[in-house]
Amino acid sequence: MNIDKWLVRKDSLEKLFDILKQNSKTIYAPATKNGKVSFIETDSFSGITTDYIQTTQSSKEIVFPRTEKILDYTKNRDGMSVKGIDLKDIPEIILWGVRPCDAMGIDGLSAIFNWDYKDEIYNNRLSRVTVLGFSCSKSDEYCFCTSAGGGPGNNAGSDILFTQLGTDGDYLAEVLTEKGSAVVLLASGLFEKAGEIKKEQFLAEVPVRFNKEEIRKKLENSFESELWIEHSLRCLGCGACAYVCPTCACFDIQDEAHGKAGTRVRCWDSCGFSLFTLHTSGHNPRELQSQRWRQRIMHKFSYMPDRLSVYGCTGCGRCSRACPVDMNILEHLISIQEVIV
Amino acid sequence: MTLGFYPGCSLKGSSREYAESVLAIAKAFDIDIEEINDWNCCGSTAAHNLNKELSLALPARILSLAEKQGFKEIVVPCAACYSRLTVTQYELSKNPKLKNAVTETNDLEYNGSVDVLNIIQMLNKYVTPDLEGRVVKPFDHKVACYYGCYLIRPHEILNFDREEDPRSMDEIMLKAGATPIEWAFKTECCGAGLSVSRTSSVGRLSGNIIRDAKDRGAEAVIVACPMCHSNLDMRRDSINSFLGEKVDIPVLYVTQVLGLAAGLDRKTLGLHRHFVNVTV
Amino acid sequence: MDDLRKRAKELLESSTVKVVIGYEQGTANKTRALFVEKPEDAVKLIFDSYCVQNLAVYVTKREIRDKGKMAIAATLPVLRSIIQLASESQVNDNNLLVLGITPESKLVEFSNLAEVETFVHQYQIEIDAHNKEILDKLDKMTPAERWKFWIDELTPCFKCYACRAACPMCYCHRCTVDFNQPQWIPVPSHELGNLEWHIMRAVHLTGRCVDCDACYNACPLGIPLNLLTKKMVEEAKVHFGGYQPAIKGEHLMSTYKPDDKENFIQ
Amino acid sequence: MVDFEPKIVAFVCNWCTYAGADLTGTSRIKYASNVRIVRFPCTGRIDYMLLLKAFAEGADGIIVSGCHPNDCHYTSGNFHARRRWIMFRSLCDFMGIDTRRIKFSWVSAAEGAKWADIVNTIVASIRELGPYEDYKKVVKKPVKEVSNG
Amino acid sequence: MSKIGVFVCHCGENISATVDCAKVAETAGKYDGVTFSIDYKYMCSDPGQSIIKNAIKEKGLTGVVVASCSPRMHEPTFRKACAEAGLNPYMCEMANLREHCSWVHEKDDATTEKAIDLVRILVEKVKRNQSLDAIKVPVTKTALVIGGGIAGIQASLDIANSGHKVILIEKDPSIGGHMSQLSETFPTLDCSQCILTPRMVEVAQHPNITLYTYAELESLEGFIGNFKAKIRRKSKSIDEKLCTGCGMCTTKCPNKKIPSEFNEGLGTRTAIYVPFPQAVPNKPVIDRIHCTYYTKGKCRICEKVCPTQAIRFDQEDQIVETEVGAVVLATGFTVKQTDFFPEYGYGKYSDIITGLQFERLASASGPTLGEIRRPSDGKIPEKIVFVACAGSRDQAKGIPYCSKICCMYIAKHAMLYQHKVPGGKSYVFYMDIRAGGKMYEEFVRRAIEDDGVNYVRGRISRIYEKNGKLIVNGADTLLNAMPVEIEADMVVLATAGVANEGAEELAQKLHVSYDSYHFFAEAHPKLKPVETNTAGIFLAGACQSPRDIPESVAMASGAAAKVAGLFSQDELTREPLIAVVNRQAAPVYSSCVGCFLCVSACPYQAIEKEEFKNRTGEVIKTVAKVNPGLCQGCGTCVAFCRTKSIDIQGYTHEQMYSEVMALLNEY
Repeated sequence: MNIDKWLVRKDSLEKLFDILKQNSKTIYAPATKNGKVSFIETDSFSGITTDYIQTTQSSKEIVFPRTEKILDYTKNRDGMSVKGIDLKDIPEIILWGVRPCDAMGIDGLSAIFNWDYKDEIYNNRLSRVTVLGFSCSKSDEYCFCTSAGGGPGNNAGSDILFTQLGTDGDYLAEVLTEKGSAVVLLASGLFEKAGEIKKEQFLAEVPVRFNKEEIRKKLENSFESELWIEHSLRCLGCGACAYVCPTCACFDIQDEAHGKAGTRVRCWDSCGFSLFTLHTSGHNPRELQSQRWRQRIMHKFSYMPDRLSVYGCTGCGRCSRACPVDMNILEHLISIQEVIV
Repeated sequence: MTLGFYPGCSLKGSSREYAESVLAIAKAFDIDIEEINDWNCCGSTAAHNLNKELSLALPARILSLAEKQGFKEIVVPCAACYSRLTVTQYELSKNPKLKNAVTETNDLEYNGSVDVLNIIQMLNKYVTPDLEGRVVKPFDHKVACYYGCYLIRPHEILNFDREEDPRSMDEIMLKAGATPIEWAFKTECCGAGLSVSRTSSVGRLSGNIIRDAKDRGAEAVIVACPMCHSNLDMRRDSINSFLGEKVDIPVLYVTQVLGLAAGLDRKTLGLHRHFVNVTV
Repeated sequence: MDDLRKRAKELLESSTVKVVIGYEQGTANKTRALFVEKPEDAVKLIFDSYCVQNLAVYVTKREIRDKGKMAIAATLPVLRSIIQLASESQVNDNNLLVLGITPESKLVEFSNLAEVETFVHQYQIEIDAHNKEILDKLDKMTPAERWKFWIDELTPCFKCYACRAACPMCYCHRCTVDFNQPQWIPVPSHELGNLEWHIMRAVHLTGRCVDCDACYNACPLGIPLNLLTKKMVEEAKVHFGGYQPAIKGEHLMSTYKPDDKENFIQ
Repeated sequence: MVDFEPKIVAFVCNWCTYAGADLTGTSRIKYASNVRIVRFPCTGRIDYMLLLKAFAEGADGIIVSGCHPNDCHYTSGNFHARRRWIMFRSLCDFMGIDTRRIKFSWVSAAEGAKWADIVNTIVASIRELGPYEDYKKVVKKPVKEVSNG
Repeated sequence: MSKIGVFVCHCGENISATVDCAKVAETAGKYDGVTFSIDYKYMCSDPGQSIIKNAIKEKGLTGVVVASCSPRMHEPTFRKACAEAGLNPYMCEMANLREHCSWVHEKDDATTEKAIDLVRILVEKVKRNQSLDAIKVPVTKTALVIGGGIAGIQASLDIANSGHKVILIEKDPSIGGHMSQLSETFPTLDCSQCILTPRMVEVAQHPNITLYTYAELESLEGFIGNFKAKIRRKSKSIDEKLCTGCGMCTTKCPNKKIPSEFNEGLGTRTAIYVPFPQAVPNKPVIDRIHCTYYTKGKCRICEKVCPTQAIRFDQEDQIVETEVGAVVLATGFTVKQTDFFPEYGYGKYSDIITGLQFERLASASGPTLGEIRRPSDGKIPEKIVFVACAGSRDQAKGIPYCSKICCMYIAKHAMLYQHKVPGGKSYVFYMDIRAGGKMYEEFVRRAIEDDGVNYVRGRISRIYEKNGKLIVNGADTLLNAMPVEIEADMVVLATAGVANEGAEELAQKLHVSYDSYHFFAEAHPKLKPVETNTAGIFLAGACQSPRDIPESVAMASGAAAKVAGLFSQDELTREPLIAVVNRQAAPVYSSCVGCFLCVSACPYQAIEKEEFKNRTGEVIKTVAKVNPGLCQGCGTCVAFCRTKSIDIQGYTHEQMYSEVMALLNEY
């Protein structure tokens, strides 16, 4: 559908929030804990953190939880009785305050969860989520959305994208989908017809630092490069980068057994862990951190575009911010572009 | 470097000759020595039985003053004072809480940075090394070195010399040309605390000491503690009445002997102040 | 720290060591680990108050060890970690040379780990005032309140194991959480899984933790999980007079005293 | 909590407490039937993780018991165990785990009566405390449909 | 897929009276993996056992749970039954329905419920049991006895007489130890030499005993049944084969003023010497420290006078390597010397002597030929004071324990004195009289009542010499601490018995533990008094704590019995319930990271290091390894290991985990 633009008064945002609540929507919005901002189920507008460049964790958890039940089972002499989860139980969720680089990540996730097998649970969750994006007026040294094909005002993935017109200004609301329109209908009073507004001037400056196509090209013949070893020396192999990433979708299936009954759950995993590829035999095809780091970069900038025709990175810079040893992905990508021929 | 000097009460009163001889020696061997300003009682009374904190606060104050005056080490000729000061350093180093309490009471900084020397340690550090050649009149007598209690005890804290049958003073006497005798009363109690209250007991206790010294042919008893001195010297009458005979072996401070050996005149060494005439 | 750069250069030129582990400038005001292998790169070494990462974590990292003899620029916590690692047979004088950086940020080169130990033993492991306050606050709470506090704090944990990765003492090749016969600790990140993981972590670090806060600094979610290990440091003081890493020392939890005191065994 | 029957798991060493419990039997001393004994070679073998598992799987109380100090069949297993318990208990307490629900004790092979008494007292006290709901709540969490941070 | 059989026993009425056995069997039968379940009146009876055997054979059971009495009662019975039916005995577990259930609970559903739970726990465990084979360790049937005192002698003879080889090593030139120094022995006053020397000779002549005197243990490696010992035979500077022990050399040796160790310094000996006339072997050694030839480079008189040219000045120490299956430590003890006592003059008074020195004075073969003469001037003391607890039971001296033998030998000394010096006065200062032992109390009474020894209860504060007398100051606590002063001619201190110099090093060499006083530690204070916590190494005599002759001999025979027991089979079989460190394929080898903290956790020094090398031979990984010969299976290491790399057979992680799971969940 074509984008229709509305104007929402600065002080109407809270009203909008309350209306959505009254319509018994579950709202996840950025809130602060231990000095970190992340998406938390919120009941009051005042609880929302607004002054943040980017949440520590991405919003992917709403559609792809860190841990989710797949089914319950009970063993008995004659075999096994299984009870899957009732998809109807999945709640309707409003995702409030999503940054464009997060919203954009949803494409990546959907690609992964649908390329061969259509993941029912994921798709059902996604269908029940309305994404209210908020453009960026600020950025930091970790941001590189513009190099990753996005931008501070990019509306991909959002159902509505709000852009504040200047500090303390009102909001431009770009309604992009049916889900978006549905929201407008609920609170039509708050949405005023907007004239022609140039939002660009109000957006953060994010300089382009590299060319992802070029990187993709160079990666094709970089598998054996020494660069991986050099780059990954200080990497400790934790999962922080993957777990905050909006597109990382690796998961593990675990059965939590309690006697004859048990639950099968899906939970996050990370290709950064040394055990990720460990075989029972003891052999590990990716036994070195360099190989695991290579896998991470390759997967996002080569394998995904090749197989799913979408890049696995939105330039949100979360992994760099979260890394305990300052593995700055932007830096590494630039050096790949420069070093590899 | 200036050596701090803590006389304590005795050396300003009953045992002036001890102070005089210490200073005389210091002068003779040009040791830069200086009294601690505004010093106070070391608390070597019943204080430590009645109030531990006070008994530590008193010596602590002295040590603080010494620090303030910039002394790295001080000499404490009186064995009792020496014991109190050293014990205090030990206690405070072991117990920060006490240390804080004490520094608060005194309202003076205390770091325990000052080395406390007893007279023997002082002599061994500054005098005996270059004594050779300085001995003009070897003190050629049989002497009984009497150490008493405070110089040695509590041994686990002071750990100076052997707790039984100490030797340090004997060594010095040898250097001074004297012949120290082997005897068994080096650390026997002289009755110190009872000096005033029960002179009769002092007579008995000190008596045993003097008798053994005499029996083994000592011509003089050498001490390093005002208390010992007054008991063995000043209380000689009650001693003799206990012994039932007149024993007139003189009692000298180790510093006085060294002074004599080094040829200092008897007056500067305060020998004229003794009760038992110093005939040697 | 010119003398550090100078020394690093010499060590590499004389190939006394193959790699020098130190700090370099990172993104914005962050600093980060640097592995100098060429003398000319020694100039990249820096040292300032931002250099808090515990570099000892790298001396057990295979990729670094394989380079050959290592030298490491080590602040007090790092030195402590190194001694603990030595006591656990992970490093020795043959594979590690220590360039100490004193709390007064002076460079001291140790000729062997024994010297490092003597140096380290001048300082007691002390919990900083701020955290002490928090610990006291928690002590004053009722167990129920403490329980709530910890469930609230630990629930957000998504088990990225950055705390484990950043801890020099977590050098095991297979952590108990990766042990699956039986599956001691649930793999997924949920309240029970998180609770058990953090209890296990605290237990395994008891008597070994040098209180460097690497785990806390590494946590992307800012969970105060270092309070657990700090508490254990305190408890070790209370019950056993504390501990100091020591190369040949008696390890707190693998030894005992017949007169260990407790008041709860009936 | 009238009809509440506490589930008590007992981790005991083979040489003292297990034998002590045998003696309780041969002496026909009656005690509450809520307790289930798991037999270990020595208290030194008892893994704190198992205590946590017991709570996670729904135990309301735990008994850990072995030889008195100096009586260990392996001379020092119980000394090692004691040290671990001291620290582990402190940790549990610090995390708000209800340490009233874990009873540590020394029961020798001769203390049949003491064993009965230990069991009865903890069963009584757990009846007072009720089921260990706090822990059970935590355990139930993973089966929530969505678990977000 | 496991096939478990569950066999529920009624034990007559003992179980079935309160537990519904049929229901237990029925419920168990429904469990996953249980293919057979039955209840029966007496499972331990022959028919009961055949039910099990048949089921194993017919149903091809892979595991058995017998729900009956305590495994401490019948586990061997049922495991044997299983083995007879061809099932590995360690695939059989027992649920304790009697002692832990039916006997202690009332008859109701809860009790039956519990019984069911107990069975379920074991079913889940046995599913995870592994077939285990008893551990077999070969045994070298030779014992190494260290120390040739009475304990070592007794142990050697007992082992040798039970038909096994013994290597006895003694650091001194002769065996005999302290006992050979003693004059008479309490409480019978028979002559020590007279009863000891025959034993010494027997040792020398016994075909099963190899005696190395003047020899010390260099090192000991290995484990029970399989030790490798290195023994250093110090050079005696003579050819023992040629030497006839004629004694020419010793009589002619010019260097005669060397204080004799055997006489505790009260007599002298020559540089080439035999420590005492009855020495075994009765052949001299050259003491190179004092020998004029070794010190000054000339003399060699002994060489000239030796009729058989047996002197070998250039002889060197010799290292003997040998394999032994067991070790008996009998290195004995030593006593504090008088210089240990400041208050008694730091040993500067020659007439203050130790009890051992008094023994030499009293001994007919001693320096005074048995006359009590004081060392300083040979005068016969008219007044003698014996001081008990000299150092012993004295915190301040760091010896808080009782030396145990003093009370008795002081009574003996005083008695001997009274017998040898008619009219002499003897005083004994004591704290308590500890005369526990057959005829001991009577002996002390005799000293007091018949021989008129003055026993004064109190301690001696100081002793000093004056006019040739020793002034002994003390207090009589029975006369409300009245000061006592005795002018004695001689004082005998019953100085504390302490561990030998170097006992600590020896203990570390052997990996046996020692107490804070450096006495060797027994494996269990009550039940394993002669074992150490290192399997195959045993203790005899005073090296474990001061003890008298009868005790030492008894202990030695005890240790010998243990050795004989160990040597009674060619292989030693042990329960396979021991710890194992996991192994995996290269390059991992094991999940163990080699922190070796388990080493200090192990009470048995059973954990060793294993190195894995790559092709070029360089070590790429070092991990822990449990020595099955030493491990006793306590599992202390298992609970301690962070990576869970150690597991213990019979109580594995999986087994214990599944027991807890089974106990609290539905199955």
